Amino acid sequence: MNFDYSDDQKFLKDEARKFLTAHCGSDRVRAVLDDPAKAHDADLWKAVGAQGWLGAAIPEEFGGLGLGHIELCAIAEELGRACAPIPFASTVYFVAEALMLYGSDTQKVRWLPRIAAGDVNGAFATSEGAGPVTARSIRTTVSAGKLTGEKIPVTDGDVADLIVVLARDGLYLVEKGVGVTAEVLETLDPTRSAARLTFTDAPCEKLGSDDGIAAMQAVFDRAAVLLAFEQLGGADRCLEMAKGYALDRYAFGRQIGGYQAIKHKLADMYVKNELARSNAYYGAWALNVGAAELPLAAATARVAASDAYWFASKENIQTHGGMGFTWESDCHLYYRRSRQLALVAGSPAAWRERLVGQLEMRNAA
Amino acid sequence: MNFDYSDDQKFLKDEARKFLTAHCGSDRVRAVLDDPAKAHDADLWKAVGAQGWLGAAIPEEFGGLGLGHIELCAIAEELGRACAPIPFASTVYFVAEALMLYGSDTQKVRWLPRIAAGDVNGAFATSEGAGPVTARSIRTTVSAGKLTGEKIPVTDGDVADLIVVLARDGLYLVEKGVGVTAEVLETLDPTRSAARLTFTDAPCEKLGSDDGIAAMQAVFDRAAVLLAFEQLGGADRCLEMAKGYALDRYAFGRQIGGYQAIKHKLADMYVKNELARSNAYYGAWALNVGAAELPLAAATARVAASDAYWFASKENIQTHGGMGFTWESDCHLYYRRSRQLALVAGSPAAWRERLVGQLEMRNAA
Amino acid sequence: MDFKDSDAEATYRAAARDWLDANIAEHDAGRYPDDMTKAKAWQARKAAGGYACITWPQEWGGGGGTPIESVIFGQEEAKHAVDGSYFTIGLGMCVPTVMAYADDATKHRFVGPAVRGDEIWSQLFSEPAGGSDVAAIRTRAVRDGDDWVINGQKVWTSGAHYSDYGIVLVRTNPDVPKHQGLTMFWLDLKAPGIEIRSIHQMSGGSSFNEVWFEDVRISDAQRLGPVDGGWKVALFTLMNERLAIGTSGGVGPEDILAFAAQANGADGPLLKDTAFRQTLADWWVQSEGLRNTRMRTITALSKGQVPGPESSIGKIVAANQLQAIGNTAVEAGDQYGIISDPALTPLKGAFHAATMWAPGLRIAGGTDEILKNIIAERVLGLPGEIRVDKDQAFRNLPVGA
Amino acid sequence: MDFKDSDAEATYRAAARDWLDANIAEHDAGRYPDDMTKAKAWQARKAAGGYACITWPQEWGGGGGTPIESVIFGQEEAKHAVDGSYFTIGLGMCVPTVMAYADDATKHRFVGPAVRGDEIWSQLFSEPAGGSDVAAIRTRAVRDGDDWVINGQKVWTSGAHYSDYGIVLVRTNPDVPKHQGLTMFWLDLKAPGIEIRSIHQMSGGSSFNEVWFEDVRISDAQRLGPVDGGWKVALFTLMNERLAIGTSGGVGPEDILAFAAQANGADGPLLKDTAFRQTLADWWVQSEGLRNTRMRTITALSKGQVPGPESSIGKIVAANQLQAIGNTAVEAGDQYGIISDPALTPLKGAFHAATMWAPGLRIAGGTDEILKNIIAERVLGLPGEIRVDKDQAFRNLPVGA
Repeated sequence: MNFDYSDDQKFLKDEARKFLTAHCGSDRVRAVLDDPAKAHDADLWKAVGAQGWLGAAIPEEFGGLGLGHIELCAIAEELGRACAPIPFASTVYFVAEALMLYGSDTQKVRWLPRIAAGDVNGAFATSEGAGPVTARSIRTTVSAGKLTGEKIPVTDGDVADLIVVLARDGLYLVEKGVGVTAEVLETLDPTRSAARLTFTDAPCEKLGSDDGIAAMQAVFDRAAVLLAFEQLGGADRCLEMAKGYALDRYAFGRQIGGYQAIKHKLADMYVKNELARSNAYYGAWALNVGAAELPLAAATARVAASDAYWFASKENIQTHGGMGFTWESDCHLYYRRSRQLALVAGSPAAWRERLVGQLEMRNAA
Repeated sequence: MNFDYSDDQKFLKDEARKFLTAHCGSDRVRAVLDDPAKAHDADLWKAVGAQGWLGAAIPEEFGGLGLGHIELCAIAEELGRACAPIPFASTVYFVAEALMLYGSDTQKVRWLPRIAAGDVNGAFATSEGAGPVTARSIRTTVSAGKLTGEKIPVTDGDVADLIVVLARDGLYLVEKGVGVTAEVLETLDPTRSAARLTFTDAPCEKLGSDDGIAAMQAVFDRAAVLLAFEQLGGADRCLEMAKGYALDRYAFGRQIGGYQAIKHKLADMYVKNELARSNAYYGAWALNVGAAELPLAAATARVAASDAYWFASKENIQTHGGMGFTWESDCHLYYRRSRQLALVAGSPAAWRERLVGQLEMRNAA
Repeated sequence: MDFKDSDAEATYRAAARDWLDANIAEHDAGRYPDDMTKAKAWQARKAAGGYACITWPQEWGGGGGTPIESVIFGQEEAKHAVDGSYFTIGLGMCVPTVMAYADDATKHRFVGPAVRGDEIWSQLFSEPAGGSDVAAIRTRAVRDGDDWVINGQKVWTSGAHYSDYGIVLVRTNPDVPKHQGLTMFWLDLKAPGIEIRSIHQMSGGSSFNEVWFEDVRISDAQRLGPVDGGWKVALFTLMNERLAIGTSGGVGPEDILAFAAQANGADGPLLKDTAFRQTLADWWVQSEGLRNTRMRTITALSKGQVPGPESSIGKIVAANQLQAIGNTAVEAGDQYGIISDPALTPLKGAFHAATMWAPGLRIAGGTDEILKNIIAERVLGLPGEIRVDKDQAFRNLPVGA
Repeated sequence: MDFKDSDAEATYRAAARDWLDANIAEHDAGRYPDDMTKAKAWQARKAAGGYACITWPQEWGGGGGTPIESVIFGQEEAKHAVDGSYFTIGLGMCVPTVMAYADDATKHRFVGPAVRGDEIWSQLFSEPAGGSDVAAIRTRAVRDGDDWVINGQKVWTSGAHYSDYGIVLVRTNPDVPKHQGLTMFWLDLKAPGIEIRSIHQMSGGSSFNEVWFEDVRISDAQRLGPVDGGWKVALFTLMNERLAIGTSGGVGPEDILAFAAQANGADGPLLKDTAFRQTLADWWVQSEGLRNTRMRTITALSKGQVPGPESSIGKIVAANQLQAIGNTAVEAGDQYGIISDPALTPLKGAFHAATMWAPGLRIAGGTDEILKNIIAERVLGLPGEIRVDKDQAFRNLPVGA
């Protein structure tokens, strides 16, 4: 038993932090925020690819580093901390994971090395409108190898080369191009892009079985753990920012961090972040070893992380007072990202429901 | 428009407080708490009857004072504040209200004057076990004027002379005696008594229509407003106690009331209590004039008051620290009573559901 | 307790309703909150009808009415969805201060035009280093003969860019403790040396400004109250602020109820989900509680009582509820919830806007934390914070990085 | 991150399981928490098997094992529902203090019997006027030749009525600031002049005591650490307290899940109510978070790191959750929920007991508020409270009514 990163993993994490500190300061995030034409930071995206991070959990036989998922979790934590404006999650947590779970050898050989090399951006297209994705809500169909339907929103859909699409009878691989059009959407987090994708007889290829909802959920379980580390990184950064400001800012002749209202607010943040961290670690283990506990562990990690990040990002603004409400402050970058990450693989309420469902199944077993 | 007690009502309320300060100190409450044989404080009950409070809202033609329901609310607030260990609510808020709502002239003439005079204790028997009372959960039946069933718990059921019983086809009046047995129950609030009542071919008399659930709910709506004032009185007393202790108690050389954690805790109590007060006032008006808004106003008042009292009673203990956890401290009297009052007319969750149901009906209209 | 109109109140309401029906169609300015010209025309119309500043004496252009009448008119006016926010700060805070502290000539010059909406006023207290500590003002005014010369910076000034005049709190003596060296003035916001820059908020909008003073020269005749006696004047001004900010002005329980009735939950409409229903009930209880609390305040006002710091509860509750309602509706969309395009979102993006605006509301006009301190100290009588700055000269106080 | 046993750990676990299976049937004392004789017998049995104080050196009667092994044994022992609470405070806090500060003879006299369960220890720090301010101790010890004479009162002393020995913190100098005039001693709780009275808790039980000292005479040889140097010794003792209290020991998410599966909601079983499900998920997240946080602490321990104040989070979360779970189950009964008779209530009244006990857990061993201060100051490095009592002699400090 060992409930911590190994020394090697810590080293990787430290290196990732150094890299992102150098290449992903908040100026880089803001450059994407302030420019509606920018879907992401292309230079950073290229540099991240060059680091090999995209293939951290992809086996060496498919062109990855074959390090494992815990290493990918460590990278995710740092990406979340830096609020990185790149399509990492779509490409790595969703599409690469979907391929590793369900891809045929041909599909893996074709796509995974290109993903690991940074040559392909991915997107995972499931939602078709407001509300949870269910078997009833999916209208996208496939006929004679052509896929037709509308997906909204698709995170990174406008910059994706390879899209994994949920249709009524399973997941499909669709390539950018013929029969695919994208319309960019205005969202709460402009540092991450999203689009409405319209498929009209788009050529496609089946990925895995006919039970699309089950496959989507299996991908979500894996992504949920990785997203939880991004959320944890963001929540930790909020606590750091709040603490830094509370020590620097004076009111009534004292540091505001000396007032119990602020002290206890930050203590509450710390408590939520630590619970989220512990649950994320457990999820990382379950993901890494493919444990049967993964669905429950993933739900636990995701609910904890979503809760912690929401609380930390909003109370970080509150701690900053008026300054925190300005565009110039970095506080809102994290507030926005906390919304994006909380929703991208389904809402916290949906995950709470899934968690309890898993508990029921476990107790019934 | 006038959103306050009138001067006369304030005078009545002040007098009630003086009376209860003299006759219902916490020693009197504790005497009932500490003696399992005592269902209530019989002397206080007699004295309260002599004050005419039982008939405050009963019309003069039926032997009451005919003051109105706002006056009864003022009394309820003071009774709640004093944590009075008497069957006032059962007799006045439930049984007298049920009679005034549904009683025939004969029934009113027979019972209301005796209630107003303090000669009759009442009880309202609806629950037959764990969970909300619904049409499906009621097994009590009436056949040829005889009622058979089991009710648990019935607040004040062991000391009631007149019991209003919910059967499958409506409310019934049952008198203590033939066919009625009571078993006293152990509850979270021993300062108020409760019993399991078993009816075996007990002689009964119909009260109102065949729709028992609707009738029960109409009585609950009226009781809910009055109970909200008891809860408000209790919550206010908790805030006073907490404030008093916070000013008296020193830690680290300072009054603990000077620490923001305590200041903000008490401010939170104040906010909840004021919201509860405002909602209770609106409910009192709706009750007093028989407004169509009563069901919604009652639900709003009850949810607000239940929430405020729970918070105030538990954080009052917390403010008192170790002292607050002792039997000798009065804190737990209010904590216990907050549970009793929150459940006696159905749980807060059930009232929230009723509130939203009313909103839906209003919007549909 | 009587939540229905008395006969006199019903008569007043009927008259107000008739007047609104007769007047609002041709002066529908207020329906367009971004059109100041129309908003001013509507304000003038109200003033002519006796419906502007209803509780103020008629000699000052007011309506000579009661607080209850003011509430009644407000209720009726609200049915027409008019927006009077251009005038809230001026008529709610600044002009009352002028009326209380200026000489007769100044009052006669300014009160009438303000009531009629001809001139808009702004309040200039907050500073970058001040924030919750309002009195920590660094903007200096230095005496020069009959004039004062002002240098410094104000921040979070609502509407300064469209205002004509303002009241400004400045430091006139840094060698005495913080509260003792402040003085209040009124000034012309078009005066030389004043530069107004809008603040870009995290919510995207710019309803606030920074105001820079560079050698701005004003006459001593513009002083409100004694030299170094400005803190007391400022307290008079601020007394009315939190009452005004008490309502969130954003989405409320009824809005999210309407949304939930048609929103997809996992298993039917969101409104049928008991988790949502329980939360909705709590919001309703809060909103109704605030509404009825404001009514209690009005009752106190009509009895000649001064509304106290208890009105601080309004903003704490409303701002936090706004954030919760906004975010709940956003999250209810599941993946779709991230989309903020008004054309694609419920209520034209109002829930998303609330999510982004609520953090500001929790801060503006006193943070949650400051308001709780106010309740604890001024309502409940708990001890004040230990004040390390109490007896020190302002210039010696520690400041942050 | 590896949440499964290593080979060595699996071997240890198998051995522990075998040992428990072989021994617990005949020494099933721990299953009866109210039977001290059986509890002592079980503790002795564990000591003989090397399973008492697993991480302590074997020369002191311990198991000479690792923190992980201690956790593994605890997990396996818990499956048998044994209860070791008689020994928690003695072996967790008092005896380690004796081991750190007493002379060799004292250690040899006391450590073995404590490990074997022959003698039970109690901790006497809290006082009526102290509470959160642990150092505000008024119990006096006055030097008399080679002896000290103690007078005063301790409170909230767990298990004093069944304990043999105790460590006591007393004031030896009231003329210096609070923390500088304290001294620690061990003593025999059966000594003349000591009177132990149980405290009647609001929850009905009496697990705590008041302990009165009237001219209790002890030898200077019983001193632990220097004269007036007791605060440092007390901090050593307290370091282990919050870790021990971190678990609530009451009902948890799994209990209320089982209850909800058969409890009546308005519309089917409570477990099908989405409002309940959402809340249950949050409790699960908290409980799992705490469980995994404890595991992280164990990892730190096994790497030789000292667990820090971060373990304070355990009690804050667990105590508040206990209160919420208890009350939710109570309220789920609707009217019936008020009934607390164990024969008529789910889980034999455990939810009702939790509702009445949780308020105490939120206070014992540091209130929520004190623990948050500890996190804020010692973990996050935020400023300490302003200490008005810092440099004043203890006897001059203000006290309450």
